[in-house]
Amino acid sequence: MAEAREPVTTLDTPIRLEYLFSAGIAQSKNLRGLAEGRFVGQRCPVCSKVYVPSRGSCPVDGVPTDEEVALGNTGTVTTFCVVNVPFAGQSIEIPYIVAQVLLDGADISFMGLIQEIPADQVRMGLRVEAVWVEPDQLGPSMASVKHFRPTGEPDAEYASYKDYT
Amino acid sequence: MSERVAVIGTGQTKHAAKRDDVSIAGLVREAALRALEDAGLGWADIDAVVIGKAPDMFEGVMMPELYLAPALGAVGKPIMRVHTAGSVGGSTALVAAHLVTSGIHDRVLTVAFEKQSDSDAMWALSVPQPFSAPLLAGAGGYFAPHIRAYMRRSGAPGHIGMQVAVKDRLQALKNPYAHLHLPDISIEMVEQSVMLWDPLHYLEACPSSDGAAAMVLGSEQAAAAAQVDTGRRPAWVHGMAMRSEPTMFAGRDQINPRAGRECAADVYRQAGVTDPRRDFDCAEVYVPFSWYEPMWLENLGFCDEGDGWKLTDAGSTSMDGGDIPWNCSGGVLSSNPIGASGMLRFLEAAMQVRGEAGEHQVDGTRRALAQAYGGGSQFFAMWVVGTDKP
Amino acid sequence: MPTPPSARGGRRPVAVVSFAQAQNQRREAHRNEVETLMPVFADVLGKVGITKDDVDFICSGSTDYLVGGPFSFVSALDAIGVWPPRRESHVEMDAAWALYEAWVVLQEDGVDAALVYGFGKSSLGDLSRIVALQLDPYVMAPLWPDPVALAALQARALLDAGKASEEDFAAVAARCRRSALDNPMAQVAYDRTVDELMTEDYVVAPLRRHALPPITDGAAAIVLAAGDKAFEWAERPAWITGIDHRIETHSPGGRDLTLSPSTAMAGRLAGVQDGRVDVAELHAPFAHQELILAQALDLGEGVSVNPSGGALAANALMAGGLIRIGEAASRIMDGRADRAVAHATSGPLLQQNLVAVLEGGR
Amino acid sequence: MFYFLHGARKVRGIDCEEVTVDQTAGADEGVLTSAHVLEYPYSRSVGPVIGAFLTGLRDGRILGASGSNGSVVVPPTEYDPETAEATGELVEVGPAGTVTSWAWIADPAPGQPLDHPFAWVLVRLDGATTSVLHVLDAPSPSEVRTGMRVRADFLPATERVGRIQDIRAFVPADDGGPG
Repeated sequence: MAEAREPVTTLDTPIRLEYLFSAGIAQSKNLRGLAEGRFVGQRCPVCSKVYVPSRGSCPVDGVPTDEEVALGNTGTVTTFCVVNVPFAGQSIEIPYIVAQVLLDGADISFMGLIQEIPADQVRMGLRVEAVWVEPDQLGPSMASVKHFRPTGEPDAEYASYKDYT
Repeated sequence: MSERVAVIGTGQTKHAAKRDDVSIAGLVREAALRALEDAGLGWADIDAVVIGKAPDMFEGVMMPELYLAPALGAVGKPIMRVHTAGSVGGSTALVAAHLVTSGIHDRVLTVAFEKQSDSDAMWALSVPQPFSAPLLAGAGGYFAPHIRAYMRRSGAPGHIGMQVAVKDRLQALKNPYAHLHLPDISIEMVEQSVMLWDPLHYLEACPSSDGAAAMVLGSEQAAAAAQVDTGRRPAWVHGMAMRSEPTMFAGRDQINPRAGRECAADVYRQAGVTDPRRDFDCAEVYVPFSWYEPMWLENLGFCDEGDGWKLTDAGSTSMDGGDIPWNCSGGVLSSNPIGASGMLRFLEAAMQVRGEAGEHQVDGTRRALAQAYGGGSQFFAMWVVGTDKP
Repeated sequence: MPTPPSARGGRRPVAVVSFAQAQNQRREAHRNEVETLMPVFADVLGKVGITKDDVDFICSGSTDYLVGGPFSFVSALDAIGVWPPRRESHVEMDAAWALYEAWVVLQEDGVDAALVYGFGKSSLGDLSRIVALQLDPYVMAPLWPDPVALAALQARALLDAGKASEEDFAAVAARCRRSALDNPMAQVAYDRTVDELMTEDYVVAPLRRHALPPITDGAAAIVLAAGDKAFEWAERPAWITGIDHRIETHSPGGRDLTLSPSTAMAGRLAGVQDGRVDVAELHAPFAHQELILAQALDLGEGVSVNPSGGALAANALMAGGLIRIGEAASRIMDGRADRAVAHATSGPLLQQNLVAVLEGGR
Repeated sequence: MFYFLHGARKVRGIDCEEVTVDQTAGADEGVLTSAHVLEYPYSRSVGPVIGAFLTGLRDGRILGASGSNGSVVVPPTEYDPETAEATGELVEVGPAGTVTSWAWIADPAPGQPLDHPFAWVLVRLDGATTSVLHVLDAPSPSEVRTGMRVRADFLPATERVGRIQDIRAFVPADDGGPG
């Protein structure tokens, strides 16, 4: 008490809240597919587009996407960026490539890690396939997809994916 | 049939990485008191308050309008809290404006803020959710691929983004409220900054700021009274519009989103704008990453699709000799209190029209455009303000 | 063509023409928010035979803290299909305030119909901790007071002031839960006497278990229409003849907790006193709060208060206020009432309140 | 991180009925659930007025702010809570005061100031015109009543850091004071 202290200028108020998150019906189907090492999409009954992952509705038509569509393991890089910055939660050595991957048969691309190719050789149109984690590591999460790697096929034509960048 | 509405007072904080001298209430009051003073009004003169900000997790206060109501003089009045992602500062101003154009209120205080240094913006924007993809790329990693796609589509050369980064930072030197003041900024400096998310350099991205913005919006009668009291002219709202589209769907154009084009068409129709490059004297547009300037030049119809980068390249968007200066305040690239960033665009456009922008004033501005966007380039809010009573 | 009843405030007559809600339940175990909302939208639009393309404006209310992640309202949009691009907005408030925003926008030309919705899955997190984050972050939230404890402070103040008894709280709970027996969407309904309820234990004295609301997963939507469109879509639109909302200071220690001056003021400005009230749907999550609200609105004898069971029968956060408006409007639309009052609240201990008057006209 | 839940969780009793929520429901149809924690160590700058209040608490005294019409607001804010005008000088209040309302907590929750049964109280400190929310450390609800006199019991000086919890609790005070 005796010594003069600096006035209080900050207040620490830690906040911790616990939740039980529920994935819902449609997303659970997709996640269970990932746990089995395969991609499961869903088709909109109105526009026939195939969503992967689907949250259960077609974002354009606002109707349930009930029809399940089994998708293959290959796709096309529609666009990408090179990550050079370390940030919290990151577990991959920089630089590395994060790409939008359009699976064959799907109508929407999602974000994926590209490996097994030098970063400066990744390009739009690159054909890639999913590499899954070991079977005992598979779980209901995109973490089941270790990364994507080139298939060695010729690049896709720009026109075939330009609407999906 | 709608009533006229005008901006009769503006106020903003000094924006900084960490405003560690104020509480949340202190931050919003700093902007609100400046807006009231500018309008020549006191708290008791205000009929209603509309407040906006991005996710509550930035400050860890749920629905903070409840705690802030007495700080903003809202006791005994209506107060509303808007949240439309990054566009929120703009849409908050529009909700406030509708309270006047609908004839319900005469003087509405609207405030937007973010005190993101209470936590961490990168964390709050991407709180990891169960079952979602592991965090691969960070915030810019979402936008960088779209920028690459724009470059491919338009054939823009790589230096365009750096040019925007330099131009907006030079303009920020004329704005005392701007967070970043980088007097030595140059293309070389941008080029030598870390390549965060190729093709984006560190200095091509916005900072993370604490800050607030406030405006007093008034009816025709309130505007006339304020002009008599303060000697400052109002900025009349000539048009306002909002549009939303889904985050993602098959075939969605994220580079030139239809919601943005249609929002612009709507606001231009209301304001009688047919050729934005000619009809506007300046514009304040939400450009958080440098390349969004050429992309939005196209989306907002300042040029044909694919030509946005040519305007940037020719210096047309610079205060220094350009015919259509963009972001004379320094823009989001120089100050980014996320919830307030959109309102700062709306407010800066009004300041230009009122001739109150100080060193970054574009002389003779008669009409200006403000745009804010958010989410995955899916939420848009815009207004056109002008010196003439519509 | 019939004419709508005269209204206060607005310049254009606006009416509720359709209302729908999800089954209120303690835990929606299957559907996520999008999957919960889709059938509600189908229902609310289907009742008046329209599609999403027939509305000019969409506005919603929700809070990120129920889900525990930012931007929860963004994914909810996927339940509608906002394409082509739509005029759309969101308040981080109970959806009753989204309805207010829509009502304001409908005062202007070019906008004739709006879809308003709210949703909240309270079962995901620990509501007693989440709601503490609504309090002043420097001197109140760090103590983690839970909402039941705060409500008990208010109930105690009522008892101390001699304005109510514990039996009065039980009587409210007994009536609401009994009314809820007729509400198929209610979560908690029973027929128990005041004496039976008075034997329950205190959760936080002086509040016994019956005085508390349930924890609810729910969602609701309303279609508003202006002028002729309302007559086109509904046989008997529920016209909003007055609507207003007001807030009080934040700190419970700075208010007289036995009164709700903001409700009284909003009610006066909405014109509650301008005619006989048949039905009042009051957003009172705790039993004693209904007494405070009824007094603030000066509701006399003969008013049917909370015939749906109110928030004691189902308490979907962020949708509960909108549901009060929907329940009141339903009773106008089906002819059971001619004039109804709807109320919504937000914040700790009735800090913020909205009042709407709905009328059927002739 | 991912798991399927087995067994129902007993939910803390703030429902209107004793309910046990079955969190396995949904799993039968393959709906996945996962624990999710939202956690951050917020560090808030407090500004001059709350800063002075917290500094006062660290020094073992309670400050209020002079507002309009002779009001003294505790805890103090930069603004008068009714008019929003800036508050004036800070004045010392308490440490004793009068309970204006209370609620007995038999089963305290984690994070609350006391881990044994206590009462939430609103206390009008001597010299203040508003009440502060805090806890009262009393042996049983039968010894708590509205209007009773209480005083702030501070943590030892070495444990005070400048936060509302520097007041450990209020305790009964038979001081016959202004109450």
